[in-house]
Amino acid sequence: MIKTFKGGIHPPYNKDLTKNKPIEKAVLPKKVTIPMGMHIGAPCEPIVKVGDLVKKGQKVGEAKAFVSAPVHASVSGKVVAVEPRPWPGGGLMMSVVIESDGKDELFEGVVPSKPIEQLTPDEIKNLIREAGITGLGGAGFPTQVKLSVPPEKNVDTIIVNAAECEPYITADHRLLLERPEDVIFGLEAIMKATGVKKSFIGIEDNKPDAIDSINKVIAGKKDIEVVVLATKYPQGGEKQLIKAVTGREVPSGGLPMDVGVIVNNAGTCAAIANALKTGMPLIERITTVTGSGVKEPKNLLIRIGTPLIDIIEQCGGFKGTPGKVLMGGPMMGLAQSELDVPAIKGTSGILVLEKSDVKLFEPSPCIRCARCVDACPINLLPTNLAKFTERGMWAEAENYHALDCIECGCCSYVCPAHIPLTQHIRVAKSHIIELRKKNK
Amino acid sequence: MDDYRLITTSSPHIHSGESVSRIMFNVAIALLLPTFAGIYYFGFRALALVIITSLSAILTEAVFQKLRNKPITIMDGSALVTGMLLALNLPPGLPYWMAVVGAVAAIALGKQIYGGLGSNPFNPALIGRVFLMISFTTPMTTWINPVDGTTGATPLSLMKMQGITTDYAKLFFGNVGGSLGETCALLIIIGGMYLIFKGYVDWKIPASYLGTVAILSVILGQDPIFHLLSGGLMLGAFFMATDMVTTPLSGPGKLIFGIGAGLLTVIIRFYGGYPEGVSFSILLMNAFTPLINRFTVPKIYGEVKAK
Amino acid sequence: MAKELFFIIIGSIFVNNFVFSRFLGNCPFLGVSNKTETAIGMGIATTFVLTMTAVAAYFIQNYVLAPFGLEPFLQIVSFILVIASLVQLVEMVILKVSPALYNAFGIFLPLITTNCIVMAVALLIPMNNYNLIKSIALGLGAGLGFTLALALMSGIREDLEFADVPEALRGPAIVFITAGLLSLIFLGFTGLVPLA
Amino acid sequence: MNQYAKMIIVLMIISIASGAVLALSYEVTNPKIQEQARQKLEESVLKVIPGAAKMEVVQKEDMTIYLGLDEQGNKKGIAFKAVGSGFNGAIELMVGYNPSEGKLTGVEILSMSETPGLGAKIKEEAFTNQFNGKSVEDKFIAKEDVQAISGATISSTAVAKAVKTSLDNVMKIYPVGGDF
Amino acid sequence: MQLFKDFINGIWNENPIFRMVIGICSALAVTTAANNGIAMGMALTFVLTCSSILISLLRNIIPAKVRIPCYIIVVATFTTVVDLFMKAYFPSLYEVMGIFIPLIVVNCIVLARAEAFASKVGPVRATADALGMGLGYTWAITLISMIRELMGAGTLFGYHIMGEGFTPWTIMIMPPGAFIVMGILVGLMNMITRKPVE
Repeated sequence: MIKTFKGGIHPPYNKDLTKNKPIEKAVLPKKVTIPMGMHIGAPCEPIVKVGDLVKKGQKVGEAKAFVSAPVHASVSGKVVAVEPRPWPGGGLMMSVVIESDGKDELFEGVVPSKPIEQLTPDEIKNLIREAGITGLGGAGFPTQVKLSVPPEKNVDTIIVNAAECEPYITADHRLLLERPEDVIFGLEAIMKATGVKKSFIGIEDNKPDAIDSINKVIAGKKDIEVVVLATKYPQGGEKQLIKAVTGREVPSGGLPMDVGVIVNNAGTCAAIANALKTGMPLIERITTVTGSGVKEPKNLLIRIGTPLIDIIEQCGGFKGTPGKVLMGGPMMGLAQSELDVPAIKGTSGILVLEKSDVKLFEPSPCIRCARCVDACPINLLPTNLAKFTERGMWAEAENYHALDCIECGCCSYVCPAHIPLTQHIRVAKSHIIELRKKNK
Repeated sequence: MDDYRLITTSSPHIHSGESVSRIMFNVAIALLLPTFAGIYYFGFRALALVIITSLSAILTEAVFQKLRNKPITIMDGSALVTGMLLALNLPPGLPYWMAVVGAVAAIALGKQIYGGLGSNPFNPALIGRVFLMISFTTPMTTWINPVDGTTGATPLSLMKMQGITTDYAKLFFGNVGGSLGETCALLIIIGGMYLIFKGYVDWKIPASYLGTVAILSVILGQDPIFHLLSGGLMLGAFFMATDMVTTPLSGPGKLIFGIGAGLLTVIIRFYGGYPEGVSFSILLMNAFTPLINRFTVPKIYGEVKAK
Repeated sequence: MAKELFFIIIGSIFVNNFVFSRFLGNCPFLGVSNKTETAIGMGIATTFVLTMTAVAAYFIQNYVLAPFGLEPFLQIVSFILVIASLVQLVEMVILKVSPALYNAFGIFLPLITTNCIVMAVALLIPMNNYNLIKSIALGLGAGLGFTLALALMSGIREDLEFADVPEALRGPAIVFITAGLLSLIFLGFTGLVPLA
Repeated sequence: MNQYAKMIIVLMIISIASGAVLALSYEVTNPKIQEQARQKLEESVLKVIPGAAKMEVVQKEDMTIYLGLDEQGNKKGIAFKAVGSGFNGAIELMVGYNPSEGKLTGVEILSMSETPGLGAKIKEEAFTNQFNGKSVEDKFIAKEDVQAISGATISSTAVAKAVKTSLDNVMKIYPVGGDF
Repeated sequence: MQLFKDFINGIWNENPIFRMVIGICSALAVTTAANNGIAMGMALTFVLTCSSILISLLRNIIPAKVRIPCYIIVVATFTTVVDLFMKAYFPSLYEVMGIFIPLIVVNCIVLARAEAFASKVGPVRATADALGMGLGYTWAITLISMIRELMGAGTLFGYHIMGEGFTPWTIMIMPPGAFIVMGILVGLMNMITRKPVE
């Protein structure tokens, strides 16, 4: 049976542009910019100075806080700057800029770990932390934190998020086709690290080849199962995935582990496999470069820190005049104003929309058609929340659960009045959080 | 490298392509079906009434917005829909000037004083209709027989006052006295289905509305098919009770709306002073809509306290 | 009898709603219909006082005023004094019995004295020659009708907070026009109850 | 003590003064009010009994009957009140009846709250005059032997029905052709 | 000058109907014909003026604690007087007004002026204020009733004004018409004075 959740939308997927293109290794960048905070949590502190020589895989930023992840050099070369730089998340972020020496020398510390059978759960978690692995789906939550389950939480299920519901993006799809055993290896490491006996891999039914590919690898493994999911956005949203696979609902304001579930992205599993097998920290990832404004859409294996423009140029450069360049997919991606910002750990895709494909709308009054209500996967009333934002009624917005919004963008997508509902709710959320801080 | 000026707006970056005017024009297209039926049965006057109310509605909207120095939004098609709906709810023999009064009342009192599209608590076309109904009762209840053009009664008042029934085929094809767009159940259903199919109308309201009327008719010992097919019920259930602006947001809210409207329609038809109760029922449920919305806020995903 | 009571109640709520078709209680209707919670609170408090008034009016009329022939010239004075003292009494009792209830309804009570629905119900009882049970039904129906009117209007007004109502119409003006439209809609109930 | 005494005294004085004023006003207006009411009643009685100049009230078997007399004291007919339930509430009527001829002599609407411009047309002579000379044997059914006002069938029916019902009761006391 | 100010205040600036929006029940209920409007206005003006004068005269005698009951008795007394006299001398008007004559006793205007004004000033100013308020009330409800009568019946003070071909707008003399005319007039007043009430 195909499983899914309530609400959601069916945007045009446009995955045909890249879904049959094998992953290609990107050329070595001349210069990389490594932001210190590519994850949720405290940014790292740089541990190299201008002029230092670093090698591929060498740690350049140390994570001091618990919710954090170290960062590593993705090329060998010389540190030319340690300063705040623009990054795709907007604004400036302390970054280490490395000029590649072209040699791509491996750091001496990068050595394979003991075989997984000999590792204790804590050792696995520590390796994951040291490898700087964060969720590769987009948000970038440090993976080791996710796996550190307090004893009172009874986690019984691991879910691998391979839904990849964002239109255009095919990075995970290619990964499942080309390196399924890595995904399963990583998953088994997670299961061992957490002591969980049951896991599911959720894949949307528009990727039958990926389902086959995984099924081949897990044949005979009783504790791992593929769950076929309906093709619907945001099927890959953590809460939606949990609901579809297990039928459980993460309580408002809670975490997946509150209902005994840990969710990890397929890319994250592969990164864990890579770290355990080779000792290589997270310094490269698969990203889908696509859209109407790119000459040759591709799935590229890129080094973290590569400027976006370099990546786009490897795909033949722009086709026509670019209107928008997004880091991520069209639903939740961030529009970039400058193209020398680096690709980061969460860059699942780079989407270039041709100018004529970018439509800007004047919002008109809400006609209460309730399309946003039907589309909202959280069952919120986006139109009410937007009205509260317009009048600055933050308390009402909080009562109507603004903080539960996952910012998936479904409401804005369907709104016939072109009201930027998602944006209004974001504004409400930030005000509510600010007020909460003040009242503390 | 060329210096591109990139557009940066917040996500999402794609849109379904749906727009208010597209919705309105689709409703207008669906409304053309009952309009054709009206013109077929009642001739030139029907056409003239539709044109007059539509133009008056659009003009009133434009004048109002001009006076308030607001952008004129008559091209969104909502005034057109209001005008057409009003005409479909009028007796074909109504004097033209009264139709103009109705259209002005509909747009001015029903919509613009509340700030225009999206803010009106009541369905504007129905406000126009009951305004006329109360103001000019006699012309508003003088019906023309489609066959010979003589005046006569509607099937519902024949039933209520004299206990005379009308056969189903006549009701279904619309060969009876009544408002110019409400008689032909067949074309109304086709138009309504078109809107449901295109996703412009939620099936919940027509289904619960018609279902409630049918079930209550059976319980109260009357002919459910007769009551479904006669009067403005079909037109109301498919085109007026489904007006997005004035109906509840959530699914359960829509069901409550439909059931409430059905209940009120039956009460007025069976026990009230008016032979027909569709307009009043829908308007009363419009009035209840804010309260329904308040008490049917959907339970959100994971609505429990975090442990 | 049961049928008659039903008609009195339904009649006062829908057919001849005290606010929309008898024009009674308009001041509090304008004043407290902007928030649904307060509207319903006011409605319940008024319904309570109305029911008590109906009983009081019945007894005063039939055991004091009528037997002694005082009705024509002492009716108004005695009714208004009874209503005023009744409201005072209710206020005191509620304060004693349940401070929580007092906090919820207390603020509305002083306003109820000058709510003309209360006086009107008192006057309508002798006018229609109602017996005790019918009097209670009238008081209850009037209160529920008032509550319904308040609740409907408050819902609409809460939504209007977000509407771009023309400057000049904001405040009482739009409430009046909306009340007019509601009154128009309530005309749909005409003829529903055969008042004999 | 002093303050309380003052409060009570003031209240009492005001109450007594109020009572005095009211009693006085009542004394002054009461005869006039009674007279007005009687006059109004008589007017309506005389209107429905042609040729009557005076009215006499008789109580018969729980019914109040108004006798219409001419200047010479000859009985010209009787009148009685009838109540019907209309569209918007009660309709009160005065009906004139001549038992010896077995015919109605007139109908007058005393009070009603029908829809203005519609049901309220029952008050107009165009409607009420049709009852003049109508035989009491008729069926009194709107749209059959009683002309209904277009668009106000309920109000018209209510009047016809009220007349007929009360008439049936009165005819038990004053049968057709009988003395009165 | 002060007297004139007191007088004009109720007629325009603080017009009880259009600006203060109090005492509106009767303004809506009896305004089906212009005659009724004037009659109701005069009845209210009488009660208001008499009560104001008396309360002003007694203002130093009445103890503060029992002032409200005292006011109520005074107002109720004058209301009953009006009630009785109208019943006696204008029976047909009395019938139309029905319950709204006795309801003057709970009309917010009367008690509000007694409490806010008459109990604080001398009888002369109290009279000026009461007359102003009364006249303000009277012209307002007369205007409402004229509009309603003209549109709803085609007549004005009972005389046919509109031509033969005029079709009356029945809604105007029915309850909805009262609310709608009232709303529009309050809106127009806001527009004229450019001082939105809120």
